[in-house]
Amino acid sequence: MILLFLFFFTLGMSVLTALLRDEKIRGGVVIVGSIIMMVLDVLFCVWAYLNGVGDNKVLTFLPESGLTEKCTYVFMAGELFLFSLITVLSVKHGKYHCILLSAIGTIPVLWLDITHKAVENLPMLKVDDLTILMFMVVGIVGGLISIYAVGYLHDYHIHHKDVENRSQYFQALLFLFLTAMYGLITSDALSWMFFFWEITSTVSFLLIGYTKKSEAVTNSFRALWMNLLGGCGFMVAILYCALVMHIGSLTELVEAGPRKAGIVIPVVFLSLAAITKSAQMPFSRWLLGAMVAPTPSSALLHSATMVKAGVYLLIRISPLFAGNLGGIMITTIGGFTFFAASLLAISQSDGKKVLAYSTISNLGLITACAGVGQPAATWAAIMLLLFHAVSKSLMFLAVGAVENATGSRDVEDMHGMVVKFPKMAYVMTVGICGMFLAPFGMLVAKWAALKAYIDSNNVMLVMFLVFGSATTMFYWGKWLGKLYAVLHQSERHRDVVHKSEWQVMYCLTALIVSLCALFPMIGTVFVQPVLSQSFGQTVGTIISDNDIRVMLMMLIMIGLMPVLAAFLIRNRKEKMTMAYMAGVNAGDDRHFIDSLGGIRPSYLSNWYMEEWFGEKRILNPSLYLSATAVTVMMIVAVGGAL
Amino acid sequence: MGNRSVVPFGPQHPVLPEPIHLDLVLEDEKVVDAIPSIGFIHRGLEKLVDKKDFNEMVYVAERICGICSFGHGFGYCDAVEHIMNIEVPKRADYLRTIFFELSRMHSHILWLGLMADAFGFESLFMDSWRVREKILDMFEAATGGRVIFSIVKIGGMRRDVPNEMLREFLKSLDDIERDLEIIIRTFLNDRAVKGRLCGVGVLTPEQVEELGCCGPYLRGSGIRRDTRKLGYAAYDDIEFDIVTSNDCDTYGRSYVRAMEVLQSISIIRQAIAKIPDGPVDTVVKGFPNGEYMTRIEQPRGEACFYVKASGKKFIDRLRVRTPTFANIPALTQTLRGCDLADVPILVLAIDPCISCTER
Amino acid sequence: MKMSKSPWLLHYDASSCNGCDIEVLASTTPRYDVERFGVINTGNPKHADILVVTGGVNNQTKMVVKQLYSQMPDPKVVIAAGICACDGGIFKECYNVNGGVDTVIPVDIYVPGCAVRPEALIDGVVKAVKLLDEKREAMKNHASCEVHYGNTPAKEVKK
Amino acid sequence: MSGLNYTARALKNLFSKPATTKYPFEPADFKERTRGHVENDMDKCILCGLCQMKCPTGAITVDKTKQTWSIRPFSCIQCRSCVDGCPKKSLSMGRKYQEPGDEKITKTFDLSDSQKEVLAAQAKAAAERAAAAKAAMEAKKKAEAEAAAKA
Amino acid sequence: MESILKEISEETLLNEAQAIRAEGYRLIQICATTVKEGGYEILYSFGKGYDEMSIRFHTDGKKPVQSISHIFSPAWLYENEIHDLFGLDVCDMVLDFRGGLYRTSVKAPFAHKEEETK
Amino acid sequence: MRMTVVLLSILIYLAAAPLVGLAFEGYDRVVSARMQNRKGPSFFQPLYDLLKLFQKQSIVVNRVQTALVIGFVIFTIFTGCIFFAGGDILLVFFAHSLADMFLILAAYSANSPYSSLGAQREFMQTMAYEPMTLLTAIGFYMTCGSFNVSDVIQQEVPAIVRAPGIFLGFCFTLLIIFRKSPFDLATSHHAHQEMVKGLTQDLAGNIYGLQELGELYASVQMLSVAGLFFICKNPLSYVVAVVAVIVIYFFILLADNIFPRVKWEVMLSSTWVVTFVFGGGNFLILTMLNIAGK
Ligand code: SF4
Ligand code: SF4
Ligand code: SF4
Ligand code: SF4
Ligand code: SF4
Ligand code: SF4
Ligand code: SF4
Ligand code: SF4
Repeated sequence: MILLFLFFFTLGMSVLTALLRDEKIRGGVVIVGSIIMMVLDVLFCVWAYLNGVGDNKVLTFLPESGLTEKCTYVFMAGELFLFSLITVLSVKHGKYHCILLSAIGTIPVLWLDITHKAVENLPMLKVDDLTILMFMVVGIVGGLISIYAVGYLHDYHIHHKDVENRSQYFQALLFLFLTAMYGLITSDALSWMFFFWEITSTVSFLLIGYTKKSEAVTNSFRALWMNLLGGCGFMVAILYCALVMHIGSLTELVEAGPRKAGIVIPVVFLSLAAITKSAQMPFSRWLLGAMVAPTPSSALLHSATMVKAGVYLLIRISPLFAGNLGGIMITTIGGFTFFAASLLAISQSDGKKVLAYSTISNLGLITACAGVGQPAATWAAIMLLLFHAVSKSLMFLAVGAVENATGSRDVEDMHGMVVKFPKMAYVMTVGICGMFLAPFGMLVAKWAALKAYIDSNNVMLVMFLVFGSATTMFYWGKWLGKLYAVLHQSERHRDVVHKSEWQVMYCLTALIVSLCALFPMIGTVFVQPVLSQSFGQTVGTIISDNDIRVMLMMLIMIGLMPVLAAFLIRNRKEKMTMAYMAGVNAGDDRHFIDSLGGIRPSYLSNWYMEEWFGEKRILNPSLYLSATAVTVMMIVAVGGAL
Repeated sequence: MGNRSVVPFGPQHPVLPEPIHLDLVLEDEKVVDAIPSIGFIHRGLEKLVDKKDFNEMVYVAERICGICSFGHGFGYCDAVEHIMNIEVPKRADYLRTIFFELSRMHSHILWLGLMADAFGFESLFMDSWRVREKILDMFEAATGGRVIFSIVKIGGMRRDVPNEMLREFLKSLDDIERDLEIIIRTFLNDRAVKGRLCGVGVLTPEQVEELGCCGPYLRGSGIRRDTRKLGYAAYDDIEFDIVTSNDCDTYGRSYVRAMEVLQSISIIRQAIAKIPDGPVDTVVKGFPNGEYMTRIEQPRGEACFYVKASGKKFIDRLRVRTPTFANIPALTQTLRGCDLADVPILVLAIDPCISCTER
Repeated sequence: MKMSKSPWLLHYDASSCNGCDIEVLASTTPRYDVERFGVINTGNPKHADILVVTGGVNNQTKMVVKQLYSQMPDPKVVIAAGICACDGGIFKECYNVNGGVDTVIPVDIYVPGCAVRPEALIDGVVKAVKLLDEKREAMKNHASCEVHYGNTPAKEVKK
Repeated sequence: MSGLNYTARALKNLFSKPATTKYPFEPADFKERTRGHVENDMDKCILCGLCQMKCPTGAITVDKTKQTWSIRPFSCIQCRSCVDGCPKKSLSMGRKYQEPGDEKITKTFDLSDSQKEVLAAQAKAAAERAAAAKAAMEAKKKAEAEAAAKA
Repeated sequence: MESILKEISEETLLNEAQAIRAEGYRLIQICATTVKEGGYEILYSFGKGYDEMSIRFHTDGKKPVQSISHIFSPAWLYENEIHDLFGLDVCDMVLDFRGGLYRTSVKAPFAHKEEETK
Repeated sequence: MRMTVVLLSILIYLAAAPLVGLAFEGYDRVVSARMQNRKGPSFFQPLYDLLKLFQKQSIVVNRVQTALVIGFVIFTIFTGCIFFAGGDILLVFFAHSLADMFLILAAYSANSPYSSLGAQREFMQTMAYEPMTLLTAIGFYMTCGSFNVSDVIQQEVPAIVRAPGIFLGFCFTLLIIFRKSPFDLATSHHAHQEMVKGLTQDLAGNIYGLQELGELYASVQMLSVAGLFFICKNPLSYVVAVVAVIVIYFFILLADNIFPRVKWEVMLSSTWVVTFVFGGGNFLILTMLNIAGK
């Protein structure tokens, strides 16, 4: 019941915000609504947990067939609406291939429904531990970002006068998206899932095109066609399941087991859908293009939740990857994307692009984990998903706030942030450390992934992981370094970040830290049961207690560091001198006397190594490589199965 | 302006025994622009002609630089001797040639060491300098000074070097030749070393001429020109070939310098074999009146000494154009587009002698 | 443990003719090997204990010398190596030469020679090292770290 | 072209005696001609001041009234100009360099007693000569005056 | 080796330099000299192989000297030096240090001093 | 019982590591000097140097720097404690990079050209060697089925027998970790390079001393990992390990003296190739053996 209420409340919020014109009132409504939504979300999770989800049980909802039928009609109507919306917009911008793709994706599914060829009497919805976790992520991160968006959009339109102010539309889309996301993670029936899947694609498309600039439009259509292509893959999988295997839901599919004949086909096509949605190579370019959208949508859709739908699907079906070509394809693509995208991230200086590449890279890691098809790896995948959602959304929000405050989101311009904008620097530090440094979450999950890879004897993945994590460290580290340059006598940035935005960022920061402390609990309570169930075997602890203790110690030490340092430094007699500049400082740390005898500012930039890791050099080859790999493996897999 | 860094390189910098400053504009570690700044050693010694008489100026000229100090003393004396039409005794000419070549050896070996240091080969640096000490011993035995000799004077040499001592020199040279073998082999054949030298700082023969380069910089780019062939001192009587290399890069320059050390040994052997007996000094009367420009080949290349005098105790103008000065435009050229890690190598490739550049 | 066991050295050429520089460098090479006394040629003022200046200071290096001196942590000793560094040497009458290093920063040890001999430099370092210990003692007793020695005006010694 | 050219040398060095001198634990060896510092044999010096004139750095001061010869070793560049120029060969080049110190000293030497006598004698002789010359001159003048008067 | 010295006038400098360049000479050096009687001489030496050719002109130092750095690229170094030491203005240098090449304590130390013009 | 052993080894590590580190450095200084045909300093020179640094005035560029250096030291020591408590090797390497991060940030915070360049080069070096260190941990896991040092030392045959490639690869990266030529790109003891002192450029006086102390702990740790390759149940193997470490260190010194410094491109690519070929190859073989064994 709470579920339905939550569902319709969010949908209602969407409609409500769409209707509210006054910015102030709407802001208030959004904030209150988001809070309510988060509360509902948590309530639901607690309720579901208390109702036995914890003990390996699963709540399934098998509505009476009448309701299902009605829903099906609603969905069909919805699908038609999406189709026509895409058609109209595509015609308007002359992108006809999107219509075709959309048609290919929509019509067969409609046909299935109309002709009643679809498998019926299914549990349409299902709630298990994984769903609860996803609910937490979607609800809490989503709610926080919606709150953040209020203040953000206000400033955004102050700085971007050339963009038409459609923030109500934006807010409405965010809630619509959240609704769809809730639907997606609770659906068990493939066709329902597909419907929500397509909604998220469309919303993402609309949000990317928010500014209506030509670049935005181009990028939005790129996102659209790629996602629609994935949708087509999804459609093929549904068709095949329904017509050949008489399977209509994920649960059934998973229960069929990896050895069932022909199962490779839906698996491969679902994987195709997943890798487009999760922007894996060769489909990663849409996610980069998506960075033109206002930051909240980048944070919500393009890092924390929507792109996670792809890997979520993979995690769901991960038992099916054990020992077949689908698994090999997914691990190869994922591992490769992890490595290649993190190399590419090195050459970026635009903060959001770094984040985008890092997102792609991490999604690659999750994909690879899911593709291994072993419980331990999937454990890692889920953990990665969780930590990544929180840390990355924090980073996006922080970069967005910086952009609004300083007018630039370039990493280079964050030089000396620790002096100029200390609060932000600390928030970002937590976000960045959360992404790559022990003892924070991502690293723990990576560690588990590594162990899982080794245990599954996957040499290639291990190599991808060790090289990829080294490069990951490089680009995060140099960003972190930028923040910590101490610029004496520099002006502080005026803190124009809204209070609500700060609160959101603080919440996320707290969340990251507490997740680090709580992850063993999450692991045992939520993740292990669901794995045990889907893999049909008990899954033990992944990271030993000893290590966890050590990590906790590190965490506490890091927490105490500032205090300790302050204490140790307080009584030191120190002499301040200028930084070394080969003997020609011009009176401070930032200028030197140049060759002409004048004063010249010394400027220090990070390494980007365009020549080595630049998009020019790496991007296209890796896209071709991965495209070939995907095509070849799909052909081989499908051909082999047929 | 993209992701650029602006970094001051020098004047105080461990790769620079002498202060020079470069404004380096870096992109990652690529140097996209470099502007050199000299003047950290500018003393203004050319102006000392107003205060020291033309004989005393020899001491000043020697201290234009402590590395090829002999050449500077000689160059100045040669110019004045030409103005005054002084015929220098033959033995003095031969002695001058010997000192010249010893200076070249010590300078080149010193350079090999510094270069090794610049690319981080510490033991090669140490070895080179160990060998160089033997040459300094010869200097000390003959002149009493390790780096500043005070042995040349207008009209000849201040002290003769006895023939026994010259024979001792020959023995030391054999030693040195033996020790140098491994150093030169490492320099010219070691893969890793070649990796640091080959293809770094390429200048075509046209470019070096255009930029007015001189010395090993010129010959390392395949141009056969060596001012010694003008035949001053006793070079007329001595056979030697001009060492050149067609590599046109830092490797080529290293090759030229390494081979010139060996060549110097042969020149000294010839000179010692041919040296006549006799006085080393002539009496100088009167004051110089006139002008002359001497060009000599210092270790680093062609140096010009322009002297103008008007028959007084104090000469009017002494102007020294040193090889490093001539090579600085080329340095600026090679620095653009190089790696930061190559900056020391490129700076050393011209064998910068800032003290004579700025005087 | 005494400071004197580990004197790290910074060499700066404040407009010498090179003669002294190469001798300073030569003293770190095998024949003289000042590392026997723990000397390391650091190249970084912030790590140095002894500043060896060669050459009389000219107008352009004046500021550099001062700056390097100020960037060295106490206790520190300044050695003026070579006649130029002691009093300007043959160039003291040049328009651009200030005179000795002591015209710019306090000098503790003067090492004469044109060029300075490595042996003389070793003697200078040995003297400097004793001073380091003394200065360290003085530092302990003074709240302030700024203890300067040297820069005493030339005294007449009658023989 | 090969790698590891230097390996053999490095290993050989490791096991052979280092090239390092023992200085300061053993005295330095100077060559016979080494220019260390300027010495003055005050038994020979005549305080003529030629060395002061010839010294390019002005390191030497000759004080005729106090009868002292002094040198500032921290200004002397060991050019040997004074030694070569000394008419009495009283100057010579010592092989040991001037000791480093914490102050720039001036070494002052008094003329030796014997030499003082010589100088005094010379001065006396000179004075006598001058007196004689003066007398002669006056005599001459007188003679001329007389001659003029005569004329 | 032969060496030629040619006296030219200030105005023809650029033309002469062009011609010399066309003959394939390189720049050896540029040297300014203070002339006792007033004004300055500027001597340009060029070389081709071992041969040497010099041109020289006299200037009163009032109007700027033309830079030949467009014709002989390394000339900027010499010309900046002349500017800093002799206080002569040189116009159109490819790289102009504006007096920063030698930061001397005495400005233009080689220039004629007002009080000592005899 | 186990607890006391753990505590004891941590205590021994805390007390002895600097001394062992100094001994190795002394060995380094003496042997290097002799390879360069000089007499060189005394064996105790590094000790003198360290003590001297602590007696010097502390001068800083800013306060943040001090705090970060302290962080570096604390975490480096902590890393060693994990190792000597018999903890997870992988965690040791993770903690090591955390500690390193503090040092790099300290260099960044100075905001001076050379320390920033040094910091970036240090990142580059970390990027170069990290794959190999991770593979090293994996190598131990593959040979003895556990990441824990306490388990590794209990096995029958030392890890070197089955993981020689990984061992060689690890030794290769030791050149980087010890900042030895040809890979002394970020900083080195003798500052004759374009970076001046790079990473440690703006650390001075006793702060620099602290950093050196941290480095001592770190180097002991890394050498211990190298030694771990030789350790098995047999107590004699500890002696073998000590000898092996001394020999390895000798080869590091030899390399230091017969190579010029390379550029970062060469460092990165050569290290990765070595990692890929030696580490990856060995790992592949181990995996195959594992599969075959099952
Ligand atoms: S000047 Fe002082 S207050 Fe300002 S940033 Fe630097 S240390 Fe901090
Ligand atoms: S070439 Fe340079 S170093 Fe040699 S003597 Fe001339 S000025 Fe001195
Ligand atoms: S080029 Fe100049 S500074 Fe260099 S060694 Fe020769 S004279 Fe000395
Ligand atoms: S002051 Fe004069 S003598 Fe001394 S170093 Fe400078 S130029 Fe040489
Ligand atoms: S003291 Fe002599 S050798 Fe040393 S710098 Fe001065 S002139 Fe050169
Ligand atoms: S030392 Fe010689 S030159 Fe000097 S005053 Fe005495 S006698 Fe004359
Ligand atoms: S004779 Fe010679 S030494 Fe004697 S006073 Fe005359 S010039 Fe001097
Ligand atoms: S040796 Fe030279 S500098 Fe020294 S006192 Fe004699 S003339 Fe003067």
